[in-house]
Amino acid sequence: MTRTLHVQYFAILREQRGLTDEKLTTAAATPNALYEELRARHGFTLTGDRVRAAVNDAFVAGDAALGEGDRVVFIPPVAGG
Amino acid sequence: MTRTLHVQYFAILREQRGLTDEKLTTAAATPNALYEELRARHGFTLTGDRVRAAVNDAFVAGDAALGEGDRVVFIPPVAGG
Amino acid sequence: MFKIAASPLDPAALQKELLDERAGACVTFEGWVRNHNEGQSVESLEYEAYVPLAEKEGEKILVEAREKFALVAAAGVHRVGHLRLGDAAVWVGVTAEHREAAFDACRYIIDEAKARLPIWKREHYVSGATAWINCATRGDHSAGIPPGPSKTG
Amino acid sequence: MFKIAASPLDPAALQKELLDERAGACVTFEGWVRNHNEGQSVESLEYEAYVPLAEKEGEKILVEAREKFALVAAAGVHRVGHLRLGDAAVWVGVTAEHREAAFDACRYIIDEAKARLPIWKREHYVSGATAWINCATRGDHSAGIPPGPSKTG
Repeated sequence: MTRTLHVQYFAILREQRGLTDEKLTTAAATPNALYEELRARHGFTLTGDRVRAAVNDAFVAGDAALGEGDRVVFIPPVAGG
Repeated sequence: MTRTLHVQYFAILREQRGLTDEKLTTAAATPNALYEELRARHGFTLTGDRVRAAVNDAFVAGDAALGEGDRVVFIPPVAGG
Repeated sequence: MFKIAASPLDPAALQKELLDERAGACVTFEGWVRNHNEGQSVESLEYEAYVPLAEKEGEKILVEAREKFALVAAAGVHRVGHLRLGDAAVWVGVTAEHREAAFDACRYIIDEAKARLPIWKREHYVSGATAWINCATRGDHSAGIPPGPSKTG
Repeated sequence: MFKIAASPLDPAALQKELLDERAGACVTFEGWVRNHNEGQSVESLEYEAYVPLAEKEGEKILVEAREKFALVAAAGVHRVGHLRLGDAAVWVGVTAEHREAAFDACRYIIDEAKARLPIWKREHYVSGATAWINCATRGDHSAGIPPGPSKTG
């Protein structure tokens, strides 16, 4: 089973992906699985344990279920303030 | 032995004395003694233990020695801020 | 520098004087005239200061703060005169490389200033009564004078 | 209200919105861009935010502060974009009847905001190098990227 997702990139991930956002179709069922897929494809330097996930503008666990059409954001270590 | 002092009054003491400052000649040798003298004369409501003393714009102990020409201020409980 | 001011405080101008490229954190405290104290409705108040000693003691508190905490700068101003609701009675501003020192120092300065500066406050109540704060004595109670603590924060 | 702002912060205007006759204390925190971090000379920096989630999480932090401390009001703003030395990166303002709650809440809000808001910072050094703060990984060391903590206070 696959789903189509909208992925948005920020900061170091945006630079390493070379895009601010993209639509993609994936078999990944969770944010963790999706991040490993994208990391392998694009060579992200941050390992999965250093990245949090948000779906539809809310923080979610890395093993949450992804649904058709979800907007997914991976959040590198923050540095506000 | 007597000395001539300049006494300045603030806040509740200024109101109860009815003056902002005065020159006076006294036999009191310390701020404590002077306060008791003035309290008896003018009916100050604050007891001596609630009043601090300053001489020549510096805090002093109540039993410090007063000198000729000193400027003396009695400091009621403060309430800044 | 610690100053006693007879005219309204201008926090923006005061803070601008603290600007420094070495500072990463700026913490300010303002004490505002509240509309109530110890259950009484306050209409306005007066502050009176023994100015030379208040400025000297205020400066001493700033020096102590610079000794105790890793600061870039610290300053304070206290109003005297007649203040209305919402007016700023006191301003303290502190800068430091890091925020922990700035918070600790700002709190130290305002705590010490409230306890040590020769400044007095008379509250004017909506009822028409007035009271010199912290100066109540036995016998005053019949006049309804509250023995309460300071009215700003 | 917690906002992400793309233009310079105006602390005086932000603080004015907090005015309230029930408040006796106002504590503010500002984070300023410092000229150095972890031994490197900083020339400027950029902040980037995931705006909807940053504002939502910031608001959540303000709600937590109002639950934990006896506040009258609390607000915060974080800059995004290109900032120069001395610019304000973040502002937090808190009012309360009493100063203890205002200090504690202001500190809580900035601590939580730094730890939780999805905001990222890239430093530009005098040397010409740049680095995304907190995002260094093994292998970056050859590029001299510091793994250091945040650069404002």
